[in-house]
Amino acid sequence: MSESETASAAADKAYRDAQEHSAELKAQVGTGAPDSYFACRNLHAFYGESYIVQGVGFEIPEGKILALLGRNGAGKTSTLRTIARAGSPELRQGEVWLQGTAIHPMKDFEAAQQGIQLVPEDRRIIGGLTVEENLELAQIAEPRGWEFERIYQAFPRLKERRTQDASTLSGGEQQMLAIARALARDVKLLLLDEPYEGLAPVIVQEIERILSDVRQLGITTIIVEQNAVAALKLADLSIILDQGEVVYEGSAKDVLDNEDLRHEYLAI
Amino acid sequence: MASITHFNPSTPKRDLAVMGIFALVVLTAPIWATPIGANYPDLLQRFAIFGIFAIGYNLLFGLTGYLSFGHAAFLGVGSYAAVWIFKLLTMNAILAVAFGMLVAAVFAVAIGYVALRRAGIYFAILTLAFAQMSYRLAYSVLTPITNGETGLTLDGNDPRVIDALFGGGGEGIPNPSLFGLELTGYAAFYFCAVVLILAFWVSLKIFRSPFGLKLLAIKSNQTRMRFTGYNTRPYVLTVFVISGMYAGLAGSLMAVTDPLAGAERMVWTASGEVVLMTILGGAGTLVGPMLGAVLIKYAENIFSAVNDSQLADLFGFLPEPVTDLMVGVASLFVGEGWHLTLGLLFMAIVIFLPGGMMEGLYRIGGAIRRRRAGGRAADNSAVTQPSE
Amino acid sequence: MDSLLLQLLNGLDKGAAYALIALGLTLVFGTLGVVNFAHGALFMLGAFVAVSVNKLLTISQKVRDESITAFEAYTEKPYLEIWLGDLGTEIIQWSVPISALVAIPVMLLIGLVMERGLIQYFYKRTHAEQILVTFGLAIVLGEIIKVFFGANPISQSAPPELSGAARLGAMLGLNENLVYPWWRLVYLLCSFLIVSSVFAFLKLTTYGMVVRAGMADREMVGLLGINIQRRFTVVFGIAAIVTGLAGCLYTPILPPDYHMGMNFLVLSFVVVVVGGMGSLGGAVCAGFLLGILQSFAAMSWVKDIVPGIDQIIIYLIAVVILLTRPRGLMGRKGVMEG
Amino acid sequence: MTDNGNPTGWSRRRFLQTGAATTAGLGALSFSGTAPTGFVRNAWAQDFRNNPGNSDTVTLGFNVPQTGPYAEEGKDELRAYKLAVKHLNGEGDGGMLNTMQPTALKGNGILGKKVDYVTGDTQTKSDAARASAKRMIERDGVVMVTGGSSSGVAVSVQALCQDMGVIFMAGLTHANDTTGKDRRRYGFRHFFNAHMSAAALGPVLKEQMGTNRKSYMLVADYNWGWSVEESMKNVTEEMGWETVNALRTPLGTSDYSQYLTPVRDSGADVLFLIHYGGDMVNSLTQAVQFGLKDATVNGKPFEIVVPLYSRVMAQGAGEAVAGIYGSTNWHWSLQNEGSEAFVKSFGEEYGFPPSQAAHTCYVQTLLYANAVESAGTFYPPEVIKFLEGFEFTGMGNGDTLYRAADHQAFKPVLVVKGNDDPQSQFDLLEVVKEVPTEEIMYPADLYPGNLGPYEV
Repeated sequence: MSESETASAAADKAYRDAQEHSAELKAQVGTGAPDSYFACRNLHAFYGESYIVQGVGFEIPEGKILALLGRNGAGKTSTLRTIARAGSPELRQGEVWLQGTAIHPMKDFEAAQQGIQLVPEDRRIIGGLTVEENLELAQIAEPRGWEFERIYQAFPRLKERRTQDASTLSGGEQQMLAIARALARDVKLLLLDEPYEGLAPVIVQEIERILSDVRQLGITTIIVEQNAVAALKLADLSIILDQGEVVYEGSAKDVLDNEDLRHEYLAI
Repeated sequence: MASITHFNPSTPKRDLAVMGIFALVVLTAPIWATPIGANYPDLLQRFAIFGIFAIGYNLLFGLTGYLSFGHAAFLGVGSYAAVWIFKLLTMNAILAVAFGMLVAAVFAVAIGYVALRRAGIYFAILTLAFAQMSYRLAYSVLTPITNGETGLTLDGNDPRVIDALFGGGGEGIPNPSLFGLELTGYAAFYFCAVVLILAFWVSLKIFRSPFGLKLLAIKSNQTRMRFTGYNTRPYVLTVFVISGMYAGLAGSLMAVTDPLAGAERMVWTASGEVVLMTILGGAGTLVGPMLGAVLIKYAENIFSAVNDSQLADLFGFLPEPVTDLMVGVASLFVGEGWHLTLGLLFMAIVIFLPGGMMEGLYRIGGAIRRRRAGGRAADNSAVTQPSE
Repeated sequence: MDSLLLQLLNGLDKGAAYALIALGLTLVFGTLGVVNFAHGALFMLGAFVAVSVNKLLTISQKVRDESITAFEAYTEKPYLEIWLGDLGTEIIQWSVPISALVAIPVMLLIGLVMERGLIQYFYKRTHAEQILVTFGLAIVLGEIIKVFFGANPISQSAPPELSGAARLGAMLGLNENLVYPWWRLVYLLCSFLIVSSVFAFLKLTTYGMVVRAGMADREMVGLLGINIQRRFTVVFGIAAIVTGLAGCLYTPILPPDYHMGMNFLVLSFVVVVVGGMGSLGGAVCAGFLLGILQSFAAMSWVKDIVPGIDQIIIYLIAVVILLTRPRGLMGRKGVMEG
Repeated sequence: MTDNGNPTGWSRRRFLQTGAATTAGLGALSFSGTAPTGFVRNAWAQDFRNNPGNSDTVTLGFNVPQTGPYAEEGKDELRAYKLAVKHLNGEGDGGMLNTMQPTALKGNGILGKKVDYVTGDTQTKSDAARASAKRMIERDGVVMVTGGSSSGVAVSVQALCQDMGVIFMAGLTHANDTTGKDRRRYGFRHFFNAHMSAAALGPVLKEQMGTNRKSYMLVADYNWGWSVEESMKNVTEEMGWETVNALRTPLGTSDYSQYLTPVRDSGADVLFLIHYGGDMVNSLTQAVQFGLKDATVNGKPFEIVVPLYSRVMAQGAGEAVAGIYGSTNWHWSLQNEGSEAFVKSFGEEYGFPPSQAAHTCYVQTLLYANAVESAGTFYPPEVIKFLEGFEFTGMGNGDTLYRAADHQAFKPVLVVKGNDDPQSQFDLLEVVKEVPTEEIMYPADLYPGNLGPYEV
């Protein structure tokens, strides 16, 4: 018996278990487009043989912000990537709906053309391209969002550095560029993955300010953040994931108030 | 590809059975090779020798995923070393084989030590570069040792010190022997066959050993092993040397069955050939590489030998215009066109059977089992697939 | 001094061929991540575009040569010459440059068909499987050419205005013996043109910008709504054009045969790896570097000091560079290191 | 050696009786032409490997390069072999069967047995060539192996045939070693060699270029190249030429520029391109591009010499061959009875003239057949004894002797020149001189070797 063999057997079992447990979610699957603005149902996703997302499902009304919380390895990033239809993890079962459109059969670029924008955790600024080229890249496919002028107005730092190679930006600037890049597209669902990660406290404040500005725009958003308090400050709703499954669903305020819950699942 | 080994939960009992069947199939080769026109000593020897080569290569590639493109160099030096033993000391095959493996091991340590500083395609190019250098030098500058293009051959004037000591020698050039038993024709084949069975057994033991499992783990996640403080290099180097010795063994057996060593055994296409054999048969599987070796050597020796007049005989029962057409079409794929067949075969196998021929066998096996299982409904095939 | 200058020219020329092939190979590596062993075959196909164009242009009226009775011997006069007179002769003489123009659409088509028809199914397979299938393809393509054109090399001549040797020495007021074939200078020039057009395309156009972005971070580009796969398919076509042109324009220097692709295959991989996987600039630099070093290694006095050095120089350089610079001259982190 | 070394007791005959009916496809195919062995003793009461006994057919093994750079030459050799088989079996117009003298051949096969053949691919590699030859000997039961398009292959297959007791009639091999230090009792070479090339070229070069020349040699860096280099040096230096440099080039080089550029500066006025096959095509094409053919050095026109010419390859070099000297074993334009007969029947069969490789292979087949016919047996030692010292004519090269001491054929050698103004697509070489045998003869012990025993 090799190592990976054991792993894959375990994954198979967990997969079957999850299918039974999520009977309720399963019931929704295949019932067609939901009424809500955004919904995902019974997502099961794998990295190779590793079973990462185990039956996650939730809904978000238009314009609301959802904080997706959980410990390290709870499957938060994977859930976001699954919704954005990134190449991995592989979605083996489940549905993703945005404004009545089925996203789950799509590829990454098709989902992006439907208005889903992922701001990934390591920003994924493209080196070798200038700041402006990074923004230009976001405006190649329809539907486009903000014009350059508006972006530069909102992010004067980026304007200063527009001709600079993007990989020479500081971490905070890269995060700004990543958010700006998303806004350069016509975003219907913004997926923010760890926007504060690895940033100095001063910069965190700046990004916080930017995000609260974004909040005013009324863009439906899912935010994943280690720093749960910061995320909950922005969010309307909250979901807690543990081991690939949803263990709590409620308003952001409830989580902030419920110390036990925070203690058990978020270690804060 | 490692997952193919999972089809076969291994138990000592099962391994014994595998060994038994393998040995039986190898030893009965002259019988089953007859209907396919492959029953003549030279080709059977080649099956065994290249089987050893591929099995050894698979230890490296199948277990660790390191793609060496220079294994032919070890085969080449194994051959030269063995022929030099024949020339200088004795015609006894045991000494030649041992020395061939030893020299190959020394080469493998040297090349492996350097090349394993890099991984992935960089490792492949490093091994390729070393092998090409060996080939180029053997062909030209090192001719005094290798006899260049003509190849190193035996000579009536060779000293053969040990044999001379025991009063051997005599007229003409002697044949390699095993303590008096002349190793020519079928005797040589059976000698190679026994060595092949031993080589297979060693490979099986390595696959099942903790060492083998560790190598598999290296393959599945090199970086994680590094982070956990594992220094993987000694393990990979060890298996690199073992697999180099397999190549040296194969090379020296080539010299035993045919006392000649040529530089072209080291050229990059020869290295490529063993890679192809391994992948074609099924890398990471026990028997696959052997199958790949047999298939390629069979194609090389049999397809290439078919000519128009034989095709005409084959299709002779048809009306003449049809015969001509059939011969015309078929001749594209045999004789001078046998490379075309080989290329198409590579493509077909890798397109339809990503795991090589072994996957094909497993699929057939699986289909039979399913048919036996009869009406029992497939369990959870109702999982809805997202479109990807 | 003159001999060094000549060897430098030789090196540049040889390097130009290496650089073009390696550039094409790197485009494929860097974008699609596929180890394409059929790349040498593209070089060979490019050369055979030249052969085919020449054959088409010289379709001839055959007049039986009565003096030879045992077999069908003809004196041939191409129809082009019959119809167009001197202009026809001129066109035939310029068949290699003409075929370079033809090669552009033909190679693009071949590249697109190859990528869509086969390569695209192998993105997610292992490198070993990619090697096996593309190697099979290379063999098949070679054999098909062999069926149609035979196994012998088929010489192609450069236009008379561009053949023969340029008296560089006399022109520059140096040694009279300093001469260099015109066509090799043309080849050098063309390869500079091709390399710069590829770089200009990548650097100056939006399309090229997207491709560069895709090479750097394929997934992110996809997440921005761009169908990067489609663009990479086009890049494969461009790689085929670059490599095919390298082969096509090389025909007056090296009479092509069906086997030439295999001979260049290993070399092109070595060049790419020395340059650094995924680095276009690295591929071009390594091509020229190896070409020049190979030329210098062939000089008599060098060979006297290190016998056989010209036989192994390329591989020796590859080993040294890979050991001292883990990712080759200009390689990017994480490309093909798995 | 009585039973093909088959210890299983499964003789081929028994297999044929029991298994043939069930054997289909390739199996059957690969067995066609197999002669049962080991049962019938012939009149000489001696048994030997692959004795055809009283079978109706006898099988010959044609081992030629079918893949790789020499595939085209191999193809032409195969054409010649097939033609020879046809003629031996009394089909077609008989070709050189009609002009060969003396001959015992009657056009009814060999010793009344119909001639059959098997083919194999040498890939121009010793290993592959030996594997292929072994298949022919061990499985297909051939009585004679012939072919080859390179000296390395010829030498190694010749050694194999000696070990296995089957006669080898070498095809195209030009190195001195084949009948020099690597000569074998069972091997015969009709083709000429490096020494004879040099000896034939020498006087012509002297006549055309004078005695005060400086030569530069580019030499393919392997045994054959070195042997031609040595022979050419000996001959040219004896007539007063100076060898400025002999630069060795790696086999399979595609770009020779770095070896060609020093030539002009060296003060040499003659360039020897000691390359064969694709290498020759490349180096010659490129030498011409470097303007060497039109250059004037030391007040003399610069000359290029290709010691071993092949028409098949000359085609590859195209216009570059014009005016370039070299030597060749045979050329289709020769006006003698044998050549004309051969060219006629080859031309009628295939539509173009045969190459020198085709000629030598055809002749070798007929010579073997004639030796068997004359000796009255397939028993190799008797056949060898007949061939040793055999003198014949009418095979395209005039009076020819198979020298007993080294199994080298001696006959006039052709010095040829690339045609300046070809009249047809085949008219590439022009014969400058037929150098008579006396001028190219050398003592057999010049390249000492040991033929080995008759009986193995």
